[in-house]
Amino acid sequence: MPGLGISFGRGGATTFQQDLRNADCIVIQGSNMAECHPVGFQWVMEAKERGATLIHVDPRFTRTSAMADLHVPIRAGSDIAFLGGLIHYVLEHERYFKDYVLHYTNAANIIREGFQDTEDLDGFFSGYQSEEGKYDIATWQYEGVGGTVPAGGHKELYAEPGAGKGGDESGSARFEANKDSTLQHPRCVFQLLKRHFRRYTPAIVAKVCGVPEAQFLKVAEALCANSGRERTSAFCYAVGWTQHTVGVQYIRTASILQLLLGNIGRPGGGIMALRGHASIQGSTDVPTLYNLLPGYMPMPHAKQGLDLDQYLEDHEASTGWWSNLPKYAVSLLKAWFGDAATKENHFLFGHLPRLTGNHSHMQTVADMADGRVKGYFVMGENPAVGSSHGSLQRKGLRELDWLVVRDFTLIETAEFWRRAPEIQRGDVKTEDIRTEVFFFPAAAHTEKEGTFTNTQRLLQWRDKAVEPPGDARSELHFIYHLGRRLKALYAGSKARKDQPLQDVTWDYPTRGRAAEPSAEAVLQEINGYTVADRKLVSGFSDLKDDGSTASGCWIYSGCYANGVNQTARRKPGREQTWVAPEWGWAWPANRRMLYNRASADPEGRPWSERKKYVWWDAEKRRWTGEDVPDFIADRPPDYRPGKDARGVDALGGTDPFIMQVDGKAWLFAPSGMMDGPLPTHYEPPESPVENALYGQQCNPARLEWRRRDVPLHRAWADPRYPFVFTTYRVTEHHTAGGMSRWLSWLSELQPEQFCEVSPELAAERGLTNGGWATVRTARGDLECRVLVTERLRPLKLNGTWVHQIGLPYHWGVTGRIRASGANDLLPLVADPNVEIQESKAFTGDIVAGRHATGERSATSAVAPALPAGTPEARRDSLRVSEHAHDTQQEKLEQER
Amino acid sequence: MGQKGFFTDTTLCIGCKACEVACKQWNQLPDDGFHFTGMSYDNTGALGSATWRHVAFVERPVPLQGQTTGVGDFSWLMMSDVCKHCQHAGCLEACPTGAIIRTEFDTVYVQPDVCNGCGYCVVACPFGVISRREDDGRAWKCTLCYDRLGEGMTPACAKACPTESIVFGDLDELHARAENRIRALHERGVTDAYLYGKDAENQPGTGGLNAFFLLLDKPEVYGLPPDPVVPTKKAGRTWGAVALGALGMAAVALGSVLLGREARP
Amino acid sequence: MGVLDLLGRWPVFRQLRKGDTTALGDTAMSERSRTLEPRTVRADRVVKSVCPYCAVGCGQDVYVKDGRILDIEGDPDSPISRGRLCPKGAATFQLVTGNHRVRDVLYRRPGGTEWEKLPLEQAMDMVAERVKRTRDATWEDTDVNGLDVNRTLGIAHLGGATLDNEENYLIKKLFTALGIVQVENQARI
Amino acid sequence: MSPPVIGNEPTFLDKLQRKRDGRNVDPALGVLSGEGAQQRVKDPEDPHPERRPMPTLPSQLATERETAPSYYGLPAVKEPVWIWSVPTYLYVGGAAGAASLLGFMADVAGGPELERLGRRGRWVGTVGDVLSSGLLIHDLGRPSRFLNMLRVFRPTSPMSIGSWVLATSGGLNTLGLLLGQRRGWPGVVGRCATAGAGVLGMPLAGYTAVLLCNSAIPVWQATHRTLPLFFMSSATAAAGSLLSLLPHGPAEARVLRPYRLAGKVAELVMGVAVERDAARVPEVARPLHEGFSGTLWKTSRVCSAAGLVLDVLPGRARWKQVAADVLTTAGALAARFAIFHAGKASARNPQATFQGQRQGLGAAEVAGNTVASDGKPLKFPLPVLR
Repeated sequence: MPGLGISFGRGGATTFQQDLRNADCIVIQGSNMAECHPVGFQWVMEAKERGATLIHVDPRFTRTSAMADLHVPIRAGSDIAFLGGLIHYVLEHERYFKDYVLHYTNAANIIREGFQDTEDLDGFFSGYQSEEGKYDIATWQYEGVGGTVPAGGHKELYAEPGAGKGGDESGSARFEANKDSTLQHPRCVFQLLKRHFRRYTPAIVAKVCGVPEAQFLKVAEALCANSGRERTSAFCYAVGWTQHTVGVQYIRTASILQLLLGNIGRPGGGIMALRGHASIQGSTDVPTLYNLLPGYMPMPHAKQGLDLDQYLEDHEASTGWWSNLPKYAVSLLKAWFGDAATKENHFLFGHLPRLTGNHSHMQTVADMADGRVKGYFVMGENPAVGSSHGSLQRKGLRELDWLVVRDFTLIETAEFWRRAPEIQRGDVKTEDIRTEVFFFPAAAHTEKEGTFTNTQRLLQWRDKAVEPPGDARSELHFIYHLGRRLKALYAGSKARKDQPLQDVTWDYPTRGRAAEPSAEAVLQEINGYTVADRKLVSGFSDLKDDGSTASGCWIYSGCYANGVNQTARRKPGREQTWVAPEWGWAWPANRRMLYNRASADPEGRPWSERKKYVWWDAEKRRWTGEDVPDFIADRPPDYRPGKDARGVDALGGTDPFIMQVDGKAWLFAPSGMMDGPLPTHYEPPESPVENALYGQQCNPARLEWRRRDVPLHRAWADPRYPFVFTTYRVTEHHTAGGMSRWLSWLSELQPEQFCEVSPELAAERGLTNGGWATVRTARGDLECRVLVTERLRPLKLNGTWVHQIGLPYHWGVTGRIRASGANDLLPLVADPNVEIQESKAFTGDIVAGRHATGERSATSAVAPALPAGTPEARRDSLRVSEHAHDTQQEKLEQER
Repeated sequence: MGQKGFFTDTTLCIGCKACEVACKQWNQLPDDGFHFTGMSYDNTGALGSATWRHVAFVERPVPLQGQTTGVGDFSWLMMSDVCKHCQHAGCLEACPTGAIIRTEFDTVYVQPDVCNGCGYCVVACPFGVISRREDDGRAWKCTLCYDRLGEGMTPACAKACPTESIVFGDLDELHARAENRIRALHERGVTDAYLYGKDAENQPGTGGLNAFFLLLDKPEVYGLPPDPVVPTKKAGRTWGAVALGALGMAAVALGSVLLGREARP
Repeated sequence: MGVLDLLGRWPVFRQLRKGDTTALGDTAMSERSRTLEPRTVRADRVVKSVCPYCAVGCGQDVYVKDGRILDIEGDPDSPISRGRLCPKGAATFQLVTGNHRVRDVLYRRPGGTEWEKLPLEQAMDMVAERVKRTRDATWEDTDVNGLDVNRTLGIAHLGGATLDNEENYLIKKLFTALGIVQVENQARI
Repeated sequence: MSPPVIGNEPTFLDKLQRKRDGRNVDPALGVLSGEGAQQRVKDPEDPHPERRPMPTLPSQLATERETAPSYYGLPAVKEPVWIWSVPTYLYVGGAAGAASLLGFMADVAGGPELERLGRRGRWVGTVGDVLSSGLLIHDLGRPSRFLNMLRVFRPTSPMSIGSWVLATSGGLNTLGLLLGQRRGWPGVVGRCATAGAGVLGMPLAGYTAVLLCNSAIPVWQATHRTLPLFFMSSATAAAGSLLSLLPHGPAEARVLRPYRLAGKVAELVMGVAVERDAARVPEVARPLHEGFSGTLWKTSRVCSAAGLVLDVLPGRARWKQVAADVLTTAGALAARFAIFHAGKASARNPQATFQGQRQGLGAAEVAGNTVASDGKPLKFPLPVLR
């Protein structure tokens, strides 16, 4: 969640679901909360019953819209223009929360003189390196501050060389020196913001998003009227925002808006990131992500002479919470390599493998298809259905030497060698696929113990109810015993490469006949302990950088405080305050609402009685309130750091965003973002229209895999693919279907793949309700049932009508109910910050009738030829030196 | 024990179908086949022997009061339908075996160990709720979780409902709640809202429903009858006709015999 | 057990005795109905759990009897879900007890057209052996620029986001120690 | 030429799931003991094979909103699940009842000449009762539980009353047959039994109509005042024709002719009355005119009319009499099937329910209410809400 991480400091929802009930206005955008999080939606309904205005901005009229006071249909992929329009409105009409903005954000900071905005460069910021398609961010920095201002969120910690404390020697005062508290300086963030969004007028919103001005103004008015001292508004989003080539910037835009309105860190405010899986937040906190170490520490990149000191030097912030990085990094290494890790050997930092670029699953699948990856572990995941460009995914699987799939049942990824569209069509023969496949049955959540981290950063422990059937085992069992075997296999090796495996601590107690490792022991290691006496630490403040403590994930430190499994706490909600602090355990330090220092004014008093949450108790000289204060508990509001204050001491009494180097929320992101310090509207790689704002059509920093087996349509107005498609989920199913398509009680509720079209499009294409249609892109085709409904309407964009088609993506070729998967239609393009696929906006065609002849598959994608005389449509403007991408493509083609 | 029932407030229903699944889960009912219906998001269709809760989805070209939407004059209504547990229940009164009974909670319960599948309840229900499963041979419908009520547990559907669209409780409390809700909605300008089947005054034909509803459009739009009547209300007249017929039959039979004797040559 | 007892079980007799002219109520009740109780009262224990579907994090109560699951429903204690569940959460019983669940380790040999069953231990040995073979064959001490990388790009991992934190932790720990960097997760999708 | 459907050939997993009972729970993992767990699923195939996707735009039905709103045109009440044996029973039971009655009357008032007619009436009654029970048991979903029909006596249920009537009638008829000719007290008992059976013959002929009318099926409910009369007159005609078809002497013929003719005339008249009763709401009467049931109904009317005409035509040829009686029997049988299928069709048509009720055939008919449950006037079409 770098969108939130960069803006506020932590990559997690700023608030918790129950708090939504305190909102006076809730905007749900990029999420279909009622359908995808029905139980969480109860808090929205409760807010509504208390009089809150509920706004749903979505391409379709969904079950969420049905509950909304105001539903605004928007073109898929145009949310930045809409949110930017709201920012413009707030600034233009001076509806921002002035005291909040001035004290708690970087609005007053002055940016270096060399900075140029997209307004100046027609869609680019200064520093664009056309050869690499990346930005040099030197000009985005604060004036008078040497080097890069490191962002508190995660990705950026490594992304910019010198982003750590090495880039700057001075203390906190550096951020105060070049500020204009009148917000008038032409290069102060506030003015830059104003200028940047100057053209995001209601008229432009109408033109780009297809939202009539009156509707847009209604949203703007509702939002402004319900923000301020007395009132707060909340935003809820989900993958409708993240799965775009500019996904992180979507969230940045909302963050900026919420900061301007003063809604972060306050009850009923915030940005609620709604995650789709039981522990998707946990999967980034304790990451199985290539670029992160546990607790949002960066994986080391290959670099000359990189050792622990250099790593810390690069990533440690001189001010703010990240100044503690050495404690957390060393504790992690101690947790992993145990006694072998000593101060002398740099705690075996050298054991960590190094990155040399993008190793995300997007890149991996491309490498796999090219035969560079030999072995693949897939655990509880179904890329053959759930990931973009399914046929390429399966092509990748075919090129492997071996594949291990762990799941409940034989999902598409396990059966790709005989149950795939291309096999059915006869393009590929089962006998020709050399991949060796191991299928391991997995234990269900009732058959193992452990924690999930839910969407509000809450860890909840589950007890084991029953034994798994047959040879089904937990992933914990699998990975532990695999590790044990590998350690044995490598036991005698003297090779340097095998040292890390020999050194890694791997002695977890096991239980029962199946020798199931103890999840509690693992959680205790994650919590951390003092090395000398193995005493569990009570939180991350106990961690040291001298090797005397170990902790597997510093942000989770405290989950086993006092030797008690805090995540297993189950004090009934009705016996607690509405915040329910004794149910489970939330990171960090059981704080339920982040940045809650901002719920009080600079003097530490609640902004209003109605929105009271955390405040300064002058008598006890402590912060107190409903929640654990997200602040240094005894730092008074009037504390001002000394000129040379370093580390956490550099955070002043009015710096609620303690993870940030400057303690402020970032309206403008001097670092951390790969595609610009401010969000900018770019069209999706495939769009029905030309970018109405800039000469640059698409995000210039987007990730695009230019390969023959990843064909893209024209950038806009492709006559072969005239319609906008958006994919989504429905209540009755779960993601790629592995947990729903086999269940008859769910399958009967949504038994077939369908698409949703407007009556107008149905008439145009001769589609009948309940009948069949075939959907096509250059990547593949798909037959589905048709639902004709007024819940989808064509939008008028800049004078032309654009049809949008909705396509749920739950189905696959195995299971109780079957269809080919909708993600087969997607291209392989991604956001540059987080490498998340674009699946919410792409173009395609729809025709009546059942499946086409099946002439297309991943191996032989043949798109129809463009009609002669179709004008050129460039994704990147001519300002980008022409050959940059082309040579890259040539190189790729040659490699193939 | 008191009278128990459901108040289903359709203005709060998000159409998630949790009630349908929670019901199937608790009662361990079989699926109803995998068929795409094209009827909005309703692939269940109707209440049946294996579907005791059914969520209806109504797409209508009429705006919803208090809602503004960019898709034009349109709104989407959802309603979780269930056995009404009528005060005068057609199925109960029709059942010849005593399989269907009124319980101490004033609900209507089919005893599966008694039912012999005569099928009479199926035609006697004015709401088309109860139905016979052919391969099982017995009639089935919502039990209002009779098994759970005894232990003081909430019925599965009401417990699962994420938005309190389905509320379970004592009938008088539900009535008060419903009245308050109607008042609040009317104050908010949702004047279309009304209660369906709250009591005998509202629905004389059934004497009121233990599972009653708050609706926003005509009952027919949700597939509900506008003026349902438990068939027995008309039985008196029908038996009267039988009495008349019996008189006629007897007269004809006696007359013919006498006539035949008279006409003896 | 006399005739009277037998007769007493005949509801018509009860009707006569009680003067119940309609037989709509408890006179028509069977013994089963009279003693009906929810199956959860027979549970050996109620295990506190969390719904495995989306990230709302609804509490679940799992009722267990003799090592088998009787029922799974919402946990009213949870301050987040207050006992409520969505259709997926409500179907959890079928998810974990369904006959779609495979019990055996299955193996498909290169070019094979069918699954074969494998003993778990043997399969684990085989996977470990393959990891070692691939790792040894694709190991990079340094990259093309001569920088230390200590890794293999020959093996990749993709995990679902329904894995426990503890599982993710061990995956990251082991694979990092093995020099596998392509460790990825649903979180990115 | 169907296109390749992806993934239709069975796999390992499909085989695993072959034993589909709609719950698919592995008994080793989960316990099936819920209330519905005992619901037997023999056929793993789809219980609703006839269900097809609805081709219209969901909200297009809304164009019918003002005149004929419904939920996607789906039925508002459930279709009867009964099979052929029920309408057959309607005929058999009716004829048996009427025959018992005639037999009893012949016994009481006929004198020795009509003794044979009396016995025959009892015989037909007894056989009819036994056959009726068989037909009814055949229709039960759980035939082994047929005795449960006498588990309670529920006066609210015509079927309960009917079951007791049928059982008693059958018993009495049998007793009458067995003991009627004996001397002494057994004979008295037998004759009392005959009398009882004869009296019960009347409700037996009529209650079946109550059974149908006492339902939510619009066309049945709408004819609740006339259908019993129709059934009873038809039973009379049927019994008369049936007895006439059996070999009989001139004395019996003298009784049977007026009996038969009265029944036939009454049946035709009551048939018209039933139609008029239903015609109060055109949607309700529709299945008597249209479709399979309409054809059956028309056929039955034609047969009955022809049976009557042929009967009253001069001439004493045996074939003519046989033809007339066969036609009447066919007419009576067809009428039962017509009414039965009209009920099915009526149940399928939601407008029969909705419009019937909006036009006063619902509770308003007995309760006198003037507004529907939505608080709007019953009268339809409604003014638009809002």
